[in-house]
Amino acid sequence: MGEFFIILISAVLVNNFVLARFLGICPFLGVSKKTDTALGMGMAVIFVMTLASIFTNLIHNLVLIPYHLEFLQIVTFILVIASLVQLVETVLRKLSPALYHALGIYLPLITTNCAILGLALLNVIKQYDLTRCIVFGLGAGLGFTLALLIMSGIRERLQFADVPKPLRGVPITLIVAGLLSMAFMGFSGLVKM
Amino acid sequence: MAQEAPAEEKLLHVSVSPHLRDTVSVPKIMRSVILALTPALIWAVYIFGLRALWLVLVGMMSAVLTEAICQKIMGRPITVSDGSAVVTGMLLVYCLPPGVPFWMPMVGSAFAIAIGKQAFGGLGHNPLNPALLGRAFLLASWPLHMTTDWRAPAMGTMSGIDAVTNATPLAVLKEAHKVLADPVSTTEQVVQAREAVAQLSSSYGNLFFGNVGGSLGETSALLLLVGGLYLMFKRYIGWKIPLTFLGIVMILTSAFGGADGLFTGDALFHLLSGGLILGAFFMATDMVTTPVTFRGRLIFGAGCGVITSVIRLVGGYPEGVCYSILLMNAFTPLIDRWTRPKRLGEKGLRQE
Amino acid sequence: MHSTARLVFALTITCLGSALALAAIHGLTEAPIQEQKRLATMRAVQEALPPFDNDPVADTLQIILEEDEVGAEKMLTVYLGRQGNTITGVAFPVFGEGYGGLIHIMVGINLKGEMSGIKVLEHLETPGLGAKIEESSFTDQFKNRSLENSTLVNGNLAVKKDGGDLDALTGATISPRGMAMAASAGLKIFQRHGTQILGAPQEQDTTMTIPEVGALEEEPQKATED
Amino acid sequence: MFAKKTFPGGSHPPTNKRRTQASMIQDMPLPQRVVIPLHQHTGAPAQPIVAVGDEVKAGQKIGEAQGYVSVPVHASISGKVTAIEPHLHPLGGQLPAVIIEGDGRDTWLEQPGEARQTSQSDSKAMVEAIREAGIVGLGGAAFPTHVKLSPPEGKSIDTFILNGAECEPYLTADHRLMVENTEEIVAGAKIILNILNCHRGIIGIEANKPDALAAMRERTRQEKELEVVALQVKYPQGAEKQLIWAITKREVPSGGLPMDIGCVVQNVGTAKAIFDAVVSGKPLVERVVSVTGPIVKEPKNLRVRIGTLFEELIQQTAGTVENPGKLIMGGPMMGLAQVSSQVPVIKGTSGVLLIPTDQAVIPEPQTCISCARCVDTCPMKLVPTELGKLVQHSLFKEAEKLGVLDCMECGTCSYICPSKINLVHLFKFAKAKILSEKRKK
Amino acid sequence: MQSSTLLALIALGALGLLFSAGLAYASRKFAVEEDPRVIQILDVLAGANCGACGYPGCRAFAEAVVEGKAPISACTPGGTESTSKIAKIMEMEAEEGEYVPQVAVVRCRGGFKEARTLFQYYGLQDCAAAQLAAGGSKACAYGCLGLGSCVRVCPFEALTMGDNGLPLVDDKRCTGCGLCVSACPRGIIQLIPRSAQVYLACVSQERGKKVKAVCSVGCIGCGLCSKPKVTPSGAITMADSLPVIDYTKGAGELVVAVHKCPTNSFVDKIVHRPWVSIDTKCDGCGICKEICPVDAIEGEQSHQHKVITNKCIGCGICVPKCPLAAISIQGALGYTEER
Amino acid sequence: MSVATEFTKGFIRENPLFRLVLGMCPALAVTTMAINGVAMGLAATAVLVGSNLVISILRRFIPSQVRIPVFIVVIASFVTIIDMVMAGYFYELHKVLGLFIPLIVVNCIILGRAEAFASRNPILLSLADGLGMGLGFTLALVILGSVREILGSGTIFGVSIFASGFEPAVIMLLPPGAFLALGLLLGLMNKLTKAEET
Ligand SMILES: Cc1cc2nc3c(=O)[nH]c(=O)nc-3n(C[C@H](O)[C@H](O)[C@H](O)COP(=O)(O)O)c2cc1C
Ligand SMILES: Cc1cc2nc3c(=O)[nH]c(=O)nc-3n(C[C@H](O)[C@H](O)[C@H](O)COP(=O)(O)O)c2cc1C
Ligand SMILES: Cc1cc2nc3c(=O)[nH]c(=O)nc-3n(C[C@H](O)[C@H](O)[C@H](O)COP(=O)(O)O)c2cc1C
Ligand SMILES: Cc1cc2nc3c(=O)[nH]c(=O)nc-3n(C[C@H](O)[C@H](O)[C@H](O)CO)c2cc1C
Ligand code: SF4
Ligand code: SF4
Ligand code: SF4
Ligand code: SF4
Ligand code: FES
Repeated sequence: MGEFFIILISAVLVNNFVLARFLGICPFLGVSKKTDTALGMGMAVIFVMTLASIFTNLIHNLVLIPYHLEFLQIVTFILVIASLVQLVETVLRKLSPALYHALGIYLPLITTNCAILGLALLNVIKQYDLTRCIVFGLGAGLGFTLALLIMSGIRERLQFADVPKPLRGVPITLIVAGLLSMAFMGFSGLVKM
Repeated sequence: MAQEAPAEEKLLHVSVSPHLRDTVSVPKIMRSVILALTPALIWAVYIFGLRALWLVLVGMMSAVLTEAICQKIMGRPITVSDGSAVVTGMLLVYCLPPGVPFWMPMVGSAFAIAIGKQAFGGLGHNPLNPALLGRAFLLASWPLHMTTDWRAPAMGTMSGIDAVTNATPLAVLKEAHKVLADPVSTTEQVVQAREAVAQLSSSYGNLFFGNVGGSLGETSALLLLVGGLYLMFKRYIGWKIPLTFLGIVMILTSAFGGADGLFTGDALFHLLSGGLILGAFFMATDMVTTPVTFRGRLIFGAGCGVITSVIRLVGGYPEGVCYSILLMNAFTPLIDRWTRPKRLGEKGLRQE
Repeated sequence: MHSTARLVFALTITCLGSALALAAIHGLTEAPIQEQKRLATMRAVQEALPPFDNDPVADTLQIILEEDEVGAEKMLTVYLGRQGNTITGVAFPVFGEGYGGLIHIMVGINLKGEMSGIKVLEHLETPGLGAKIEESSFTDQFKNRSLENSTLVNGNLAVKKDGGDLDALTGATISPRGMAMAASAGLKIFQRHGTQILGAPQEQDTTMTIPEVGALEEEPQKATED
Repeated sequence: MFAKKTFPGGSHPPTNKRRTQASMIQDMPLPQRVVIPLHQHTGAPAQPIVAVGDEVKAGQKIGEAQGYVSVPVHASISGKVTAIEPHLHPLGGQLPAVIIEGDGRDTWLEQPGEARQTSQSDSKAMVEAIREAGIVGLGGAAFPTHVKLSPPEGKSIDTFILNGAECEPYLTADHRLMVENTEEIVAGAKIILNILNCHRGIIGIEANKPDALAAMRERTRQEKELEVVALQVKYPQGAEKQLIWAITKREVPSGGLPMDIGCVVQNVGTAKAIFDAVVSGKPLVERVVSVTGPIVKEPKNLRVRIGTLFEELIQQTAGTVENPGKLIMGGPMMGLAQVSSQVPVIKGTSGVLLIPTDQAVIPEPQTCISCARCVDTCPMKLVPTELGKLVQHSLFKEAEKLGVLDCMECGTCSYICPSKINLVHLFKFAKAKILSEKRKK
Repeated sequence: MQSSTLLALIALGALGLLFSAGLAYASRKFAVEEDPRVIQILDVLAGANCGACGYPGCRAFAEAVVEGKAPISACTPGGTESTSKIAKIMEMEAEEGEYVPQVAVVRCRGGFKEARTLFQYYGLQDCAAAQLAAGGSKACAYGCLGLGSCVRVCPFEALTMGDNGLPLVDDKRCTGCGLCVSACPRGIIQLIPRSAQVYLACVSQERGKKVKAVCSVGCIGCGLCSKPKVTPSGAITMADSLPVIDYTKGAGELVVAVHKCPTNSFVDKIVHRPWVSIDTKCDGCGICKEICPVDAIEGEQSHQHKVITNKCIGCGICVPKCPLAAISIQGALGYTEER
Repeated sequence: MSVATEFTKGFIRENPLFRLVLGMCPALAVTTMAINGVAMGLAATAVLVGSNLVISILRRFIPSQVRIPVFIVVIASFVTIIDMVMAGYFYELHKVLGLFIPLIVVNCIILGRAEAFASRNPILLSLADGLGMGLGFTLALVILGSVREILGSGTIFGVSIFASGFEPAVIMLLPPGAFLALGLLLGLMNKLTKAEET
């Protein structure tokens, strides 16, 4: 239990995917303009991250390792992730339009989000078993959501700020990310991984 | 046209109500903050020597200058006279070790103002506390100076040159606790550590009056408290954030801060050391970066308290005030959004 | 239905093409990759071990540590250094807890139980501060230390601040502490398993492979110089 | 004796009432000429029923109400109608007005007192009399009183509140009225209770008017249905929703009316006017106006005929020590700045306030520093800082969602803001924008 | 080695087969109908699903474009190519009716100097908001308040506030989008055809006396400009004591109105008008002298007439009237562009 | 649309990092040193060129419904190849770039170019586009890497450039420094290009 907690805290706070590991920056910049969107995206990411963690772990342990096909890792992982996301999206779109509008519309964005593939690869590097993969995926998703929410809150406020022209848009968003990342350094040393 | 000019003067003024304005203004608030911070500065000069004064002045000047330059570059009116940059510079230097080289407050203030404040459009627009950003920047950039340039208090020497490096009380405590918590520590070490803790605990007086090592402006809890209460009396700061902040830290440190189980921690010690008072009264209350709603401010203060305690008790730094405030600053827009008060009459609306 | 078939066909064909290409390239690069990995280990081992003339990367021993032993993988790979046929020292990876995370080092120990050298493999310490543990000016002080000839605190090597005799880095005590813990772990493991390790069977194949890549050519010289 | 009641939020601008609170109301000499606008109340303006050249008597109806939410207008002096044309109006711009040149005789259509008295048991007739007398709320909004006194079927009123708060700085007209016309006010209140078939009447008075409190308490000692309550001195204690909250702890629903929660609030002046109308049959042709301000030589409370120009009122107070920088109808917090002193007193004129130039200049707004003083003080519990930013960026829809329409423009937030942001102006602007959008739809 | 290749082929091929079949099945089974344009737009987008547009994915962006909620240029990876293609897709039905290019004009000339002010205004620097303070500080209830609400809404920076407190339109930048028109609380800005040369710079419907009292350049509704002598084709008619210009009629003669207007209320957008000259064919019949609205022709009967060049306004009315075709136009129109 | 313009547009006008703001993760993660920027940039370029080439060739045969999966597989294959080659021949660099080599797969630039350009344009143009974009990306990474290296270590391409008195700001090597440096660089770019326009 303790170890799971440590994995979780580490993924959410100490080694936050966005602010400390640089994974998923593109959607982080793109979808953090509004809190509502950020929340939807965050939920979708948590969902997909957990799923992807499970599926890639299975593929890795059931197919790649037994047949010594580790060199197909990247191709299979991305294929699994892309198909998984698209499948979920298609099904959701038809079966639950409400859920689709809350989560599904964010799904395409996630396919090419390096945080998901990064997560799958980190799982392999860290040699996590299935349970740890799930916890790690969940933590990573939560961490991503946290960063996204904070950023969206600040950006909503920045809408009213008198930001100098050349810095408007992406530059100031990056600066905020930098400052947030600095603040998140406060968590360093909280857990050692 | 010739008759227009004199006629113009007689024209009445017209504006939308109200026609009265309170006398409180931003420069006035800032001046009061500077005033409230001054006793601590005098004390700093007394125990760390004139160097403390020069450091503060350098930080303030650099802040003001950076602000003016930034505004000049952006072609905006120069508003250094509102005093907010002075406060930023002052507070930044207050949380630096007294032995840092002079270029550090300079660079720190410049970063605080240029990136922490003017990049967002100046006073009122910055999402995070500039002074604390400056400190976090310095800490991350030159950790060596920031963690070793301590000075032992050297009462009234004024020169302060011969003062020696001395760890802050919190660092000592953290060290000791590590030893106590470590099952492989030798008895000798344990005894030493206990002694250190005991010595710290007996030093409330020193902590309160400021006869200890530490950051430049944070040593004397008493003088900071005087300043903070003055601001509170003037109603420039509220009671909610300081009270919840201090309260939560006291509760958590007393519950989990002891080596001998629950509720053996020394809450008073935590309260009086490590810039908690400075942070709670002067930094967590910076209005620009804190929530505006009633419940929001309670949550903000509580959040600061929790994060400070967590960092102090289990984190990598001996001291957590700076980061806790920055982190809660980051949450401020969300807090504001989620704690918006119910309008008068909104209840009835819902029912219908 | 026709379009669906085409669709399936297109993706499958691409996958097959990809598999073919990857398998081919994999076949070509597998050997160099293994060699690179070997060389990387070799470089670390070289720095740690006393002079040797065998191929320690190929000349390894697996030992299984007991539950109470800390600071290393439970399945520990020990690299043996020999001169002629006699073992001159051993090297194996250990770790300690630093400021930013675990510090992994390769520790080399000679037959006297003294450290012949250490090499930092991986760490997450702060650049310019804790990261100075990599510098030889810091690591050199571990040379020739053993559990016997150093001041121990709690049975471990320790920095001066904790009562030991290792020099710390300015402003960073935690990283050196981690190093001390790792080194101590290595020495203790050797203490316990030394006989088991030294009793290792005589090298089976004396026809060791001489490292071929140029980068390595200077280093054995340097190693022998020491 | 009683815990002083109040509401959350609010502010304490200097009250500046000392100069006028102790002096008796004086009757303003009969004006030579009056300008009586046809639009003096909330709702449709009246239509003139006299022609240029007609002789009129004081109290004679000269404008007929148009529709239900509207009241007639009466001549306030006797004389001759010389013009019916647009004239400067205190609410801004030029609006149609009947101009009467006085004959100096002040002959009344029916002498007050001898006119028909309305039976106090027939509430329909009393409401009709109130409407015929042209009575509107004298507390500020000038809303036709008969509308407020006719709750629709199914809504019963259990609490009637008489508003004697007079929280606006400088103004003391209601204060003096309560001290000097206690009898009529109480009688008026009883008529209102009667009309509403309500048995609980509460008179709320700010604690800084001890003489008014004492007089009212003294007078109502025998009245079972009336109770006097001392209110904390705080702006805007007299605002309807705040007053109701302070006294009954009920919240008027957003967008709703006091009667939705069983309350009706009337100003003390309105009560007296109701007494005059019902008991003496006298229409609303005069009211008490505080003429005051730092530069006024002899500030006074004057009983003034409707239609008298501000200019004459100012002369009555011996003029000013310097040229006024700002001329305000009403108090400094909610009053309307005037373009010129050539505007007439209307039914809603509670004060004429003159401010010197140096105090009239509104300071340049700076950026909001999120100090939250406005949030803490907003009596409607809005978040003015956020609303202000939304409006500044033309995000009217969002502002509406956050309740900008609930803002009562009390001015507390603008007053308190250290950055001197013109919050109220922003909200008025936003409200105008939103309402005009709505009207379009 | 071979077995590894074979395994790779099998594994990846199987995965590919599985997923493509699954997706094909799902896309059939769970198909949802949608606007064909969404698909079209999806086709021209970069398709990276990168979120750079601020929408969660390409499809969401395409849908937003179709609904008119998103700017068509937001897809940065697709670059200008995508943008122009989207524009084409979206325009298909937008192109209807004949489009007359338009440009904004400010129909008020009562700046600080010309129009009287009622009071000193303090408060929001916005025209619509300023009207809340006693109805605006201009004595003229129709005049420009000069606080530049229009300037701020113009997305093309075509408006600037002049020194005199009146906005100026930069014809080159104005696209005729009309945003300023709806921003002005006083309805002072109007869109007129780009080709129009003259407009009336006053919207006051007051009678002459009242206008005179508040503004020195306001239109007093005298009706001179609508007289047949000035505008024979009837391009100007009077309504509520304000002239109305019909831009479809006799454009050239409007310049006469400019010069005849006693209050100078018209604005001529042309800086250099042409002028006429009379050549030796002239036999001095005097017809031109008779009809010239500005008396720019002089000469005695039966002698060659002369044009007083600095009086001629280039309206060209005389040209067709000359029986001997002795009058010719000199010079060309010079637009106000080099302001 | 000449080959030359397709080639050069990626340098400044449509620079993937500074202008299109894509591929942020590797850009931020690996640029602690200029040399890493070069390596990462070239790796991405190689993938970009390869995938653009293959996709341009295949463009007529790929049904649109499986366009994206096919592209991804192609790209992933190239990435794997680069990964293996780097591991085999540039071991140290491979170790430094670590996780971010495989992550080139999901770098939005690559898929974006495949979709937006290669799948619609002939081979030569696609090659030029890929090479130009890749080099533009590399250029941007080198600039970012240089800034961070100079301020964070006091060196450039490993060569020390300051006198001994300079104390480098460690933060530039840490995550916050990456964000801040890129943000300010972008701001600077905006400012400079704005100045050019007017
Ligand atoms: C940003 C930052 C980075 C740090 N990095 C390290 C580090 O890499 N290694 C280390 O031992 N301590 C590091 N420290 C911790 C402090 O230097 C710490 O105070 C010191 O190690 C405690 O040792 P002392 O006993 O010498 O004070 C860092 C501190 C900060 C603020
Ligand atoms: C459109 C409108 C309709 C109203 N209708 C009623 C009503 O039917 N009954 C009532 O008691 N008050 C009514 N009121 C009066 C309000 O409750 C309130 O007393 C009035 O606006 C004056 O309040 P104030 O002086 O606080 O602004 C109405 C007000 C408005 C603006
Ligand atoms: C901010 C504010 C302050 C007010 N202050 C008073 C006041 O002091 N006295 C008063 O009688 N009415 C005051 N009013 C008006 C009341 O809300 C309410 O309209 C009035 O008491 C109703 O009575 P009436 O219809 O007889 O005028 C105030 C309104 C507002 C919005
Ligand atoms: C009570 C109070 C506390 C303040 N605290 C800070 C502070 O912690 N840091 C800072 O940079 N400025 C502080 N300021 C100054 C000012 O608010 C600050 O420069 C703004 O954050 C800049 O937008 C404070 C001002 C007041 C009135
Ligand atoms: S004016 Fe409106 S927003 Fe401001 S305090 Fe009053 S009710 Fe609140
Ligand atoms: S009082 Fe003024 S400065 Fe303070 S939060 Fe409100 S609007 Fe902002
Ligand atoms: S807003 Fe539109 S119509 Fe008005 S000036 Fe600008 S471009 Fe022209
Ligand atoms: S034209 Fe209209 S919007 Fe523009 S400044 Fe004049 S009044 Fe304001
Ligand atoms: S590179 Fe785009 S999300 Fe990481």
